[in-house]
Amino acid sequence: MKKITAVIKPFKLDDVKDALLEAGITGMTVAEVRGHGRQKGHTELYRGAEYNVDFVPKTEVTVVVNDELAEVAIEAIVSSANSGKIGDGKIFVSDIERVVRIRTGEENTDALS
Amino acid sequence: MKKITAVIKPFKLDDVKDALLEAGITGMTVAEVRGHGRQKGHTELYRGAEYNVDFVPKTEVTVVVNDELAEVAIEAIVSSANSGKIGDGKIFVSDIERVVRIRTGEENTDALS
Amino acid sequence: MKKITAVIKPFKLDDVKDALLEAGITGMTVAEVRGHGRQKGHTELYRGAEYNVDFVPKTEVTVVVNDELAEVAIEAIVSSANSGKIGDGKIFVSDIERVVRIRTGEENTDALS
Amino acid sequence: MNTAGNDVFFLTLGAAMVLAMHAGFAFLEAGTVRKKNQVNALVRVITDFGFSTVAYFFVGFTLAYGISFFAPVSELNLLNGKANGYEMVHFFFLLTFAAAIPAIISGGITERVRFWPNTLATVVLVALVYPFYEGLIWGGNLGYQAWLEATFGAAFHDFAGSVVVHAMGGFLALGAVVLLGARKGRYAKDGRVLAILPSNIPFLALGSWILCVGWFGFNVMSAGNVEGASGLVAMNSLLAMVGGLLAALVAGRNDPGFVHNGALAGLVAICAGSDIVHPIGALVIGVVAGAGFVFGFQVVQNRLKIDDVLGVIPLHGGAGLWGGIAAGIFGLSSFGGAGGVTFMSQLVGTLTGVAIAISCGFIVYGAIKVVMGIRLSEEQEYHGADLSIHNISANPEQDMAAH
Amino acid sequence: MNTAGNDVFFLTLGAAMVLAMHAGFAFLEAGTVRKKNQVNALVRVITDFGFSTVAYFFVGFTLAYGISFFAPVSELNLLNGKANGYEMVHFFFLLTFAAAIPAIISGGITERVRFWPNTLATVVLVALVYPFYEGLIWGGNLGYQAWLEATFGAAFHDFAGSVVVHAMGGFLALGAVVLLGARKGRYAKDGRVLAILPSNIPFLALGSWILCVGWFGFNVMSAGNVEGASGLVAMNSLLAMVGGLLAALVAGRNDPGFVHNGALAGLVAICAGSDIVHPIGALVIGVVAGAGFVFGFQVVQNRLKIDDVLGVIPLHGGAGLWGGIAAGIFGLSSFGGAGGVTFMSQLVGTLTGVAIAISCGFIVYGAIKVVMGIRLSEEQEYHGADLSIHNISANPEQDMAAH
Amino acid sequence: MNTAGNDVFFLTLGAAMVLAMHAGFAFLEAGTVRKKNQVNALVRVITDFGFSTVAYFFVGFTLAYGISFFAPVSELNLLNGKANGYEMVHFFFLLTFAAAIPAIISGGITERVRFWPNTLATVVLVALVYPFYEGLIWGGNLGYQAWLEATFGAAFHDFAGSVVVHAMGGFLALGAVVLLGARKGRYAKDGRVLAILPSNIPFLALGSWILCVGWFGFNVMSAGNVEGASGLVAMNSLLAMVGGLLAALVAGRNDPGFVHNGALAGLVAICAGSDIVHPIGALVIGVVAGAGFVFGFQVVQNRLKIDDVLGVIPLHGGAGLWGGIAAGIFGLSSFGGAGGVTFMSQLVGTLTGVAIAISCGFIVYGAIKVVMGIRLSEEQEYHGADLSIHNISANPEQDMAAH
Ligand SMILES: Nc1ncnc2c1ncn2[C@@H]1O[C@H](COP(=O)(O)OP(=O)(O)O)[C@@H](O)[C@H]1O
Ligand SMILES: Nc1ncnc2c1ncn2[C@@H]1O[C@H](COP(=O)(O)OP(=O)(O)O)[C@@H](O)[C@H]1O
Ligand SMILES: Nc1ncnc2c1ncn2[C@@H]1O[C@H](COP(=O)(O)OP(=O)(O)O)[C@@H](O)[C@H]1O
Repeated sequence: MKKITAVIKPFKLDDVKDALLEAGITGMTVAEVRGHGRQKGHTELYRGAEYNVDFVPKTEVTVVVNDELAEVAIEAIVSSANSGKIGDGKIFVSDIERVVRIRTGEENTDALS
Repeated sequence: MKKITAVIKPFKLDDVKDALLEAGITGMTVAEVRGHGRQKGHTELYRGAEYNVDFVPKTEVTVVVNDELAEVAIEAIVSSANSGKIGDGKIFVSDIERVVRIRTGEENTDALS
Repeated sequence: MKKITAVIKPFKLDDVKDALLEAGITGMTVAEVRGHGRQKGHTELYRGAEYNVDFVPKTEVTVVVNDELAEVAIEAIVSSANSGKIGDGKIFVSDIERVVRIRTGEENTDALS
Repeated sequence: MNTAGNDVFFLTLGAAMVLAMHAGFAFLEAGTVRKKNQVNALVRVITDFGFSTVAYFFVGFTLAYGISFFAPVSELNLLNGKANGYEMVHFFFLLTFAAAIPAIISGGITERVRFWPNTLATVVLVALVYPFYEGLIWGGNLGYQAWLEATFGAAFHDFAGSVVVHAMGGFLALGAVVLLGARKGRYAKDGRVLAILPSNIPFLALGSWILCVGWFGFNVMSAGNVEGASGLVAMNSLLAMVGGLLAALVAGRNDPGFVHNGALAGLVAICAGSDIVHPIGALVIGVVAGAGFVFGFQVVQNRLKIDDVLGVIPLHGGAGLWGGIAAGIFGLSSFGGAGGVTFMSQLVGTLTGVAIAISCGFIVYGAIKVVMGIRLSEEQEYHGADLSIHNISANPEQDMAAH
Repeated sequence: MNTAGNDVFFLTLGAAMVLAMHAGFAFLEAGTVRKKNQVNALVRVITDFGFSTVAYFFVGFTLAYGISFFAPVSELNLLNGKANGYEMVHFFFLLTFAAAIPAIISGGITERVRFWPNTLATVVLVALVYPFYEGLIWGGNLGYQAWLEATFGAAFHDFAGSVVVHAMGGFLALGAVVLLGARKGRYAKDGRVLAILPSNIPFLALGSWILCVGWFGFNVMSAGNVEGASGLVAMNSLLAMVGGLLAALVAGRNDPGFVHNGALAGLVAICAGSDIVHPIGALVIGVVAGAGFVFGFQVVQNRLKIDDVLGVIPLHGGAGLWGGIAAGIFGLSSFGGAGGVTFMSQLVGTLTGVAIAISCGFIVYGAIKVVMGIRLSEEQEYHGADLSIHNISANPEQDMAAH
Repeated sequence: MNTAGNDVFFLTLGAAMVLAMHAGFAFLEAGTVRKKNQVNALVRVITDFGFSTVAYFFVGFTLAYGISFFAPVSELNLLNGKANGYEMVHFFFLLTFAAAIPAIISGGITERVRFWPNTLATVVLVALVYPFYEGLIWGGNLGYQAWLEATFGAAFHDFAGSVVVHAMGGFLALGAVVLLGARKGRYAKDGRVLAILPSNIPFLALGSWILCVGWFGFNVMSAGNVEGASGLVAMNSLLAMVGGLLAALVAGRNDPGFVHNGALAGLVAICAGSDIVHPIGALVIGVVAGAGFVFGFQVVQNRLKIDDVLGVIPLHGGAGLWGGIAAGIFGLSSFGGAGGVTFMSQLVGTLTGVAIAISCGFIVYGAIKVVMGIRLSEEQEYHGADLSIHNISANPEQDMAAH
């Protein structure tokens, strides 16, 4: 199974969620994070004094899917989270060895369905 | 080493923590997340108008353990986080290649003990 | 590619960020988490009654880098996050199979540069 | 004993209490809007108060009462033959009423109105529109009251402004809110009504409490002098407030926003007749106002799909209208009231006010909309009025800086 | 000069100031409870005020003073031979005291009490229990005061209600809190006392400030008319407040909750004797009340294991009791006071009030507990009274909606 | 009719309103500081008030006016030949002014000052420094006013304390702030000025509103008795407030902190001449004060690099100084004012106050710094004054406990 973690712009969350649901992926976990990348922090002024906004608010969406769904999930995210502007974010894919559904004890594919 | 990430119901955190400690696992990191799964979002009414609660508050517990402890940890989590109701959450297991304790520079098993 | 996740003391974030930037690593994602480890929770008193602080506030910094940069990144974090006191935190390293830049669709090394 | 000094004391407290009500308006609004618009709500209310003062000082008060303040201080202190500068504190007291007009409207148009166009509307309303009707009713201008008295046997009785202030403000808001359009995301294309949840119930409650307490200055000090101070007005205000809040509690199924606004609905409705209705009449007036507000709120928002954020049209408009008419019922001596009112005068006087308010609301905001636009851009609305207009959020340390 | 008008002005302000104190109660409570119970605290305080008004209007006031308001307005305006409707604003003023009873109790029973059973208790207490003792002491009913005077040489002196209002409310809370039981998680099975931390210190401080300021209406306007307005009462209230807050600062080691409640403890204690003790006596009374509150709070919570959330038993009960007795010490002319009191009358009068309060608290809440239950279900308590009762949280936009 | 009773009523309300202003100071400060210092701001303001009361009661008031309160109550009630204990409520009223001194300074030194050394400074300032200048100007002490009158043709006119209270407090803060040093992280080594963002704009706005409303007690009740109550004072205060807020709106480009503090700047500046300048003069005074505050704030913070957190030096110092002098301009009958003032007396009187304030600020805080230190340790400052001094944070449930 694959874990697909996407760091996206917060206001794109609704679109990404809808795109994933349409692709048949219902399980997802979302966290509020802050990011630094090409879209760097910047300096603002308050009453003539500077302050740094080093990190930009981002939303991290994590979906764990069966291997065959990974491509679909990535495409769904890329197309829905893309605004063409810097800071749209990145997707990281890694391997998951085992999944357990707490309620039933089911594992792996069963746990994900 | 294995990373075990469990997405659980927030009010189960205390029980999970206790179960892990009992199993001899003291290192853990906790984050507030929001989730969507079988337990879907739902529509509520406020003064006759609808609003969606697309994501349900969840707590994510991450423990990194030596391979031989993985099974114990998973069992501890499953048994303590289980309420038998939908939305109890899932456990994801993946591989960790290296662990470093920042304070001492110790690595891997040493860093985890 | 490697994912390097460091759980550090919140007030060290600025130093870690600067150390990473100096090492040429600009992409990073930060989350507020709470941790339990050697630096355990403790019991406090409020008006003669006890309360537990089970988890200590921590900051989690995640950087995904090309394999050859992993060592550099780890060293940058270890040296900048180290205060020599208990609770300085840990670094976890794992494998990342694929990276996609949402804006452009570039992958892997291209997506990270 | 210097009566003038005592009357100045009396009206200073009345004015201070109604001034405080503006803080109440500010917090009621800040608590009800989304967090990204809290700062703007606060700044808009206080600056509207500022512009209102200037407009009423230079134009409005003179229009309504024919008094101006351009003489030297030595004369001002004795203006109208009243000592201790009474007329000046009288101005202050009445200004706090006039400034309620933009404060009321503010709750309807919040979260998407532009700053300066709104300011312009404030100035026009407080300099011209409000004083016109105020002068008609309270200033005896244009023989309107004399005509009502001749025709129906009594002048239009609006002791503390159910109609002059509240219905006026509430129905002026109608044009503003309709011309502005609903907040993005409030009404789905398929016709569903989507809720936008309030940000902060404690702020909302604080605003309501400040308004409730200040309202006793609004009503009791409307007597204008200590001689006329009336325990009946105080008690009626109390009972209408209580009737409103309890009715809204039940009708609104324990919704904190309804409860706290229900108290205000009762107070809006009792202004007109507080000096003549029986306390039990006041309780009934309040009950009807509180339940009516809950009902009216949902009709306006969910049926008529008018995105009146705080519900100022039902709250000030609806309850004010009801209060004007109710004084013509419960004020009658047959209902234990003090008499001296007729139903017809109350009805006609009230509807006149409502008609002026509705038409002028559309005219003023319509003209400004055409000339300069009244609504934030979509992007500004998305980011919130706080960042778009004030360049700061409600909790800057937490929201804006690096940690 | 119309004295009645001036007295109406006087009491209107007194009533408005004590009305504001109810906002103070609401915020003191909202700041002290956990976040999931803030809305409920706010709604409960304002609706308790509403039900109290109705109960006192139709029953309580008549019970205490034999005055009712069912005559036509023309008669009401001259009730008891007093012009300008004085008796009606007098009702308003005294109602704000009566309504303090549920507001005080509220702080003890919060976070787990059911809504409607609590409302029922409010009605019974404000219609019957409070007016009974109030009538005994302030209404001269049943010859109780005459008996005290005959027996001990002076009537029981409780100028502004240390006992009539505060000890009554505080000790009524005892039965309520005990019968309700502690909040889940407050006392561990092994006997340890577990802290439940307050949610919002600024709200707590705001509540305390509003109470402090309003208290000067509570005390000074207790004179009932301008003629009796007393600078001594004002100064004594000030010094007792300061004594209370400074003592609590030291005894409570800079705990913000103790400091802000300490000021209130001083004010509770000075009510009874504020018109007769020397300012330095007032300072001492305040110091004892403030330190006593800090001490009493910990005894009640940690020793007796009574989960009185805001500490209303020591705050209103304890300091009220002390105030009633202290007036019999520092009021004596040998302590520089104005005299006219005896220690024994103060002791007996105070203990009578406390006894009535404790017994009626157990009776009223006990009966309601048996008949309908007074406590939220475990699950409701876990989710919080806000969601369970009001279906909304304190920061709905942030807590409840999808972002 | 009892005039004394009425005057007691008058001053009780004045005192209560200015007491409320201290809550305003507390919230203005709590909203402006970082979240980790909110509790400390709240506790420091209320305890400073407490210590001020004790200091002024036992020493300060006597120093300024030669009156003390050690006689038995029967005599106190008739002190100075005034009935109803008038002198005691007069004390209360004037104390609320005296206690404004530490409340003003508090806003400058917040976020890093130690608790008890600050308390000591409060006691010294309110017992000695403030009453010295107060006595000079308002108590007629040492023949200072007589000398001014003889020299320049009129005494120094400071009706409600632009200089006696505000410039005094604002310029006393100068020494305190300079000796304390800037907050960690405020000024970079390379000379850049780094912003430290406020935590809570609604609290800041609440504080400002409370101050604005209370200010009408501050100014109007400065007449001391009902006889002298002046509508001119009320109106001038209103117009200066409005002038200040509108000017700050424009000069501060819609910054909510500037708008809400601009209103206060206008009010500070009008105190001195509120009883003599023409309303339009008051408006001008307010406009200058509001714009001057925005400008002065940036000069002090960004040019002079004095880390005066709330900007109390420009707000109370600068606007107070301007107000003292402006009374000598706009108070002249040639400007439509009431006359009876001379520019020179206003200038000299004002500068005398400023000089005393600046020098005593450095002396008092300097001495305390040498003897016991006035600044938190670096670590305490890092963790915040709330945890370091009070062992609790502003939202303890959320910040401190396990969830
Ligand atoms: N190498 C990385 N490791 C971890 N997070 C990253 C990395 N690169 C980017 N991110 C996250 O993705 C967000 C968007 O990246 P950014 O480079 O600003 O945008 P883009 O890829 O569209 O140019 C960043 O704010 C950060 O949270
Ligand atoms: N495939 C998934 N990827 C990521 N997170 C998931 C996935 N499936 C479930 N989750 C997380 O687990 C939570 C519980 O899952 P859910 O399906 O509601 O419960 P259950 O597995 O008990 O039926 C979800 O709210 C979500 O946060
Ligand atoms: N095995 C682990 N799994 C997950 N997180 C861990 C683990 N061990 C430590 N952590 C995280 O690292 C933080 C610091 O660890 P701790 O043991 O207190 O410090 P140190 O390693 O410096 O002795 C913890 O608070 C926790 O968030």
